[in-house]
Amino acid sequence: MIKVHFFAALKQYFTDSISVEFIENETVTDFIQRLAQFYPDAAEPLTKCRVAINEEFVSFSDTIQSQTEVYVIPPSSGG
Amino acid sequence: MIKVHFFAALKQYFTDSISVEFIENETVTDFIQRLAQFYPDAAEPLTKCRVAINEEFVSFSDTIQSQTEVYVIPPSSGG
Amino acid sequence: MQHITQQEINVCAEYNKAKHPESGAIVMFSGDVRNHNKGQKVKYIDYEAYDALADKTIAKILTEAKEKWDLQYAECIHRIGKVGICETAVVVLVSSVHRKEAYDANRFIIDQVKALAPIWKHEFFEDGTSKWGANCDCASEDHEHLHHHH
Amino acid sequence: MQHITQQEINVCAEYNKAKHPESGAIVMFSGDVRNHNKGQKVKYIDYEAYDALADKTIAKILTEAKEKWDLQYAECIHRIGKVGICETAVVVLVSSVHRKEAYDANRFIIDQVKALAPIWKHEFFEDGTSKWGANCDCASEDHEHLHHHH
Repeated sequence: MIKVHFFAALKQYFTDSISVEFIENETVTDFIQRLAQFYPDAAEPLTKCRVAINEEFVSFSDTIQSQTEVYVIPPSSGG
Repeated sequence: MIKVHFFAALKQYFTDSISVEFIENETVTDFIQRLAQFYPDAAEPLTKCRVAINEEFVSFSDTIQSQTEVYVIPPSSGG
Repeated sequence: MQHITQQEINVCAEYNKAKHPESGAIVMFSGDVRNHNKGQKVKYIDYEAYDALADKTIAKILTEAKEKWDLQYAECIHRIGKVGICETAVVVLVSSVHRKEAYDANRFIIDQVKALAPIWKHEFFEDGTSKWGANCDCASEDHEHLHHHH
Repeated sequence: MQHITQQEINVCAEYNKAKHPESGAIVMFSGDVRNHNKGQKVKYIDYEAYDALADKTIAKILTEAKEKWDLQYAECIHRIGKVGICETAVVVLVSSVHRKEAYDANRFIIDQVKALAPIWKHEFFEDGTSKWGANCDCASEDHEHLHHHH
């Protein structure tokens, strides 16, 4: 399983965090698309998100490892 | 007579203020040149100065009236 | 956690830390909560952050600013939680020998923090609605989700 | 005399005056006396002004800034007399809805004040010499008069 954390507006769809199945060799892009399929209303906001793992932003072509916690990061709106 | 006030580095040549003769129809440019002739060492710094009368900067082509106080304003170096 | 705080930001104390005998210029930016946004009356903003990553992101931006410009001091602190009107949500302080660097670096830091740090504003309006914010230097229409609180 | 003072500038108090419920951005510039200039060790600066005209000149510059940008607040105060290292010689405060105007207006004000306000710095150095200053954003050689104090 992979634990996925959500912030800001995305919590409205997913709550703070959910657990999803681990899929071998899944890229960040594919992972985001899988989330969008679970919750189609979130598909559009998800396209604007970045992903962080281990407190670092990762690239969309990276593959997601088992046992990692994934943080889905909507566009910043601080300040 | 015209009272002339000096600031900053120019006080080294002229002290804080001096009185000079009034000359009919003298422009600000001519007036500054007259000051430069009194104190040739000050000629070069005087070329960089602006002139104020009645708390307003005046143009070099203005003529100086009798009984006015003239303020010779070196380039600003505040801040 | 150096750059993210739940406390009120003591702007004067932060300014005093920026004082440096070699610096001729200090530029400070204070990003405050204002009482209006896009025609709506704002009551307060509740800021959420992914604290650990926001902190690291701000630290990186400050390091980058110090590499780009010769600065004696650079700091940015962002407050999270409920921030009232006129209160400071974020402060940026930069000290340098001449003022040009201080202005440029200060602006760079706040632009980067707003663009990159995982911090989100949740605006609460006088009419009882609320909205998760997008940074609105863009003039485009608002894509954000609007929902009522009961 | 609103913009020229012989007292120490209370920067925090000036910052607090800039707070405005409609403002999302406050930019503050603090021009401080630094301990070095062009390779010389500075002990302090003694500022002289043609007070009345300096005050009027700064007031005009602030009015011009408010005409060019939509600002909730704009202020500039210049201290005269002896100002020590790290002390503030001049402060500029600007508040606006968005940050771009605040940065641009703040920079405009200090640039104009430095260029136009009849205020002069007299630098006193550690080696006992002193010099009437020119503003040195220019990279050119120094045309100023250097003389010893006895």
